[in-house]
Amino acid sequence: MKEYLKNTWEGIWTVLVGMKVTLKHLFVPSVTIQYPDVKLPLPERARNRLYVNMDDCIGCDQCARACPVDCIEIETVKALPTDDLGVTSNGKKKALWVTKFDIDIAKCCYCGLCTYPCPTECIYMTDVYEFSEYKREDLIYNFSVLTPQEAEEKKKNYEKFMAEKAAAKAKAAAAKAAQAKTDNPNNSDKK
Amino acid sequence: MNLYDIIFYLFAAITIVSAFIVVNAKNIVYAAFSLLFTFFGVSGLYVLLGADFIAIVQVMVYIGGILVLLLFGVMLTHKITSVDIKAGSVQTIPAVIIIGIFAALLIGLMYSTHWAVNPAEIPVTTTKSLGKTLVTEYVLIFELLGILLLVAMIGAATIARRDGDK
Amino acid sequence: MGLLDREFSDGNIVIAKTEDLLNWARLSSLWQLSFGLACCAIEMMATSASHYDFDRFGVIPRPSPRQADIIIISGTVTLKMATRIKRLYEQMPDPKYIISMGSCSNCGGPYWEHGYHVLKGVDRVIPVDVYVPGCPPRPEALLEGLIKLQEKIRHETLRKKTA
Amino acid sequence: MYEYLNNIVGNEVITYFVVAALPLFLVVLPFALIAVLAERKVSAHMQDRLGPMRVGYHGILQTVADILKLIQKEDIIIPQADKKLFNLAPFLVFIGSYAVFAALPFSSKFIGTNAEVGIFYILAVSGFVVAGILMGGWASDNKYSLLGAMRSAAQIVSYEIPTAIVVLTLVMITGTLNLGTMSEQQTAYFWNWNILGGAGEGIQQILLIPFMVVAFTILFISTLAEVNRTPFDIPEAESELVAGFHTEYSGMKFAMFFLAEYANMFAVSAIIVSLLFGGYQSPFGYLGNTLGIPALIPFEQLFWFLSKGVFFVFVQMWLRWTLPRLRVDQLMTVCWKYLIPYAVFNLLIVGIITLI
Repeated sequence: MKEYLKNTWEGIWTVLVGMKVTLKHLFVPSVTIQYPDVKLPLPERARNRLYVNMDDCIGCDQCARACPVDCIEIETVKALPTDDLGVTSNGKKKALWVTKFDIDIAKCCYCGLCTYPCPTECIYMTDVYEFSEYKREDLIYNFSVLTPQEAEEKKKNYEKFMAEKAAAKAKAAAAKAAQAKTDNPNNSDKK
Repeated sequence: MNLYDIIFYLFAAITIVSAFIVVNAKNIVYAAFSLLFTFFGVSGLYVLLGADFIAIVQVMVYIGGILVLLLFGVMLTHKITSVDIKAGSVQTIPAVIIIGIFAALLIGLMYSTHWAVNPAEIPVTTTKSLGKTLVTEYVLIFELLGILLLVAMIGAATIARRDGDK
Repeated sequence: MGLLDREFSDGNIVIAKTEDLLNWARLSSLWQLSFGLACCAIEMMATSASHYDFDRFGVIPRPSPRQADIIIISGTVTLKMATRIKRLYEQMPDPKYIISMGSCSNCGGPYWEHGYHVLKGVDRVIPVDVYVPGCPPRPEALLEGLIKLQEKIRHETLRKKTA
Repeated sequence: MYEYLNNIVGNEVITYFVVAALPLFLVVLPFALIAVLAERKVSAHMQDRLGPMRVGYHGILQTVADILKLIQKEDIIIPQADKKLFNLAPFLVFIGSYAVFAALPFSSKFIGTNAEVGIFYILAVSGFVVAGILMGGWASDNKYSLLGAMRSAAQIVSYEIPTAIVVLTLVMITGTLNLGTMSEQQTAYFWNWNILGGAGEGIQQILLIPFMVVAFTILFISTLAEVNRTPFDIPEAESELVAGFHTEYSGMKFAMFFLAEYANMFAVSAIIVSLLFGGYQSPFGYLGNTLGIPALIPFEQLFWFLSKGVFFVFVQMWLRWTLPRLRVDQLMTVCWKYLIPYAVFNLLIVGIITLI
């Protein structure tokens, strides 16, 4: 009986205590950040959307190899000796045309592993987090500064250059062979 | 035809139609739910007869209590809705004859009786007089009924009790 | 899509205003199916909680798909769950919308290459309206996705498209 | 009330319909619109949030948007459902909760029906809500709906008992079942309210006060359970039963259930107010009497009735956002082992006091 009455009293009392807490909170100013109007400043090293500064990119492919989910795709074409690609901001000479530098941001898991190996620190995580899209294809970001035609042209140029070089080599080799042939009888005689 | 007549016929129609469904519905849940409308119609008729307290008791006890328990029973019974609840052999001809005789008797009685016609009066409250009658004139019956219900309740509780709790 | 199927052949001012009103009602009362899958669901809960407060946009969780307008696919969609998601989506009454939240539901995320058990993007089973990237997205990113969805609804029309 | 309107309209039948529709359009619908928003705002601020903010100033149009959206939603009736009962159920529930408004004394001039059995009638018609819930739950052909409906019906039927006993206590003191008369007895000034012993004089009144407080507590808890509000919302327990008996309802039919729930909230608050808190009576006397404008009094009464009712609705919301949900066995324990014994003892003691 005593326990019964105690239970009753505790039931009512604890409810009243709870109600006191909620009533207090009714008059506490709310902590809500009204997002589109007010934005919380991000911490200094927040990792969000990837960005590649193509001016500095030397196309070394290290970021793509570091990526655990393989969301970076890089294709490069060697520059011709005649092409001047300039230098990066930390003084490295660029030697590759970056014909394709795609990051599928939908796959990216924001680990930041790609940013460490970059020799020129051209790939880094920005503090932009508002980039939702209606179409998934729009989440594949093309960073390459070359247009597809230019890329094609560079590729062709390089192939041509290589072909020329190969031809020159072949010619040189043929010439060498021919010369060797002319020289050969004397040598063979010695043997 | 004034408003009261319209309401009377409305309630009468609800009662009869739903009662017909109660008897004839193949689906037992339909029958149970039509019973709701039957009770409702009957309580409406009670109101028109000036018996407001009885009408409310009708709604409260039958709809709020008995019908809900009935529905509980129906719904908790496994696959009761698919059971064919009509009896196998229906003796139509004897039934029609008996009903015919009974109906003829009733109609004959209705026409031969001299109905006392009183002018319609505004229903006065019945609660107070009902209460007074119950605790003065019919107090013995009232108490006996109370004891009967108590006995029934104790009996039910005894049957439902688990023996292991002793 | 229920009402939206009945397109009018040409618009007039009445239809234009009516559909503005209807679109406004739809976009400001998006009831969300309380449904979470993985780590993104934690961020989704944070979005519903005090700091970000989904309720400001009229988004309240409904337990039953019959009363929900929007389903936020928040997390890794395993092949086993995909069938359930499809069923839940089909149980929702039209007009209904989908936000795909996080890398996993956008395209399989970290599992896109070697995840034998993961659906490579929830858009393979249900039509997604807005993709919110992130792993997981910040609550603000989800809110931005919702605002994008609201913009999309605002431009829906009863009229036949004249493109 | 009838006379005024009968003079204006000039036809008895139409007058009845107008009178019947008045509470719906004057009280139920606006109340539901405001209450849904208030619920969201109260819950938000209790959780240090803001609640709806982006539709109109501080989200005042949120419910309007909700309703407009619900109208646009597809009305799904699953093929296995029992279509007739499925369609009928929301209306039955709504009728049950709307019929209650007929007997509520909004002011001395505005009572739907001044029947002698007022409070009894209210208890009776809530039976329709139970029947409607059972109907909806069964017709949905969904196990969660059925279980929710069962729980709901069991809960409402159980909690009707303590409610009825407390109402009986009050009836014993006031000697009437009529809510209008009951309110009239608790004349102006709050010390005449039943919670403070009623309008009489003497030692009896002071003795009654603690028992009236007990009566109020029991009545509040059991009416809360009757309208399936948290902490007694196990019929729609999200984590166990999806959405309870209205799991399969979408669009406007769901809105009907929603509307009925909020109408019910106000109805039970109004019952508490008229039984214990002076009904439509003002706590401090009437401005109309002071200024000498008797025509002002009914409006003042309406104001007091509505504001008292809304206060108790607020308390219901407050409780909702404070307490977690009870388990089914706890729910039944609260009813059968605590509320009913207390209510019966209360009834006995109040009876003895009134006899002294």
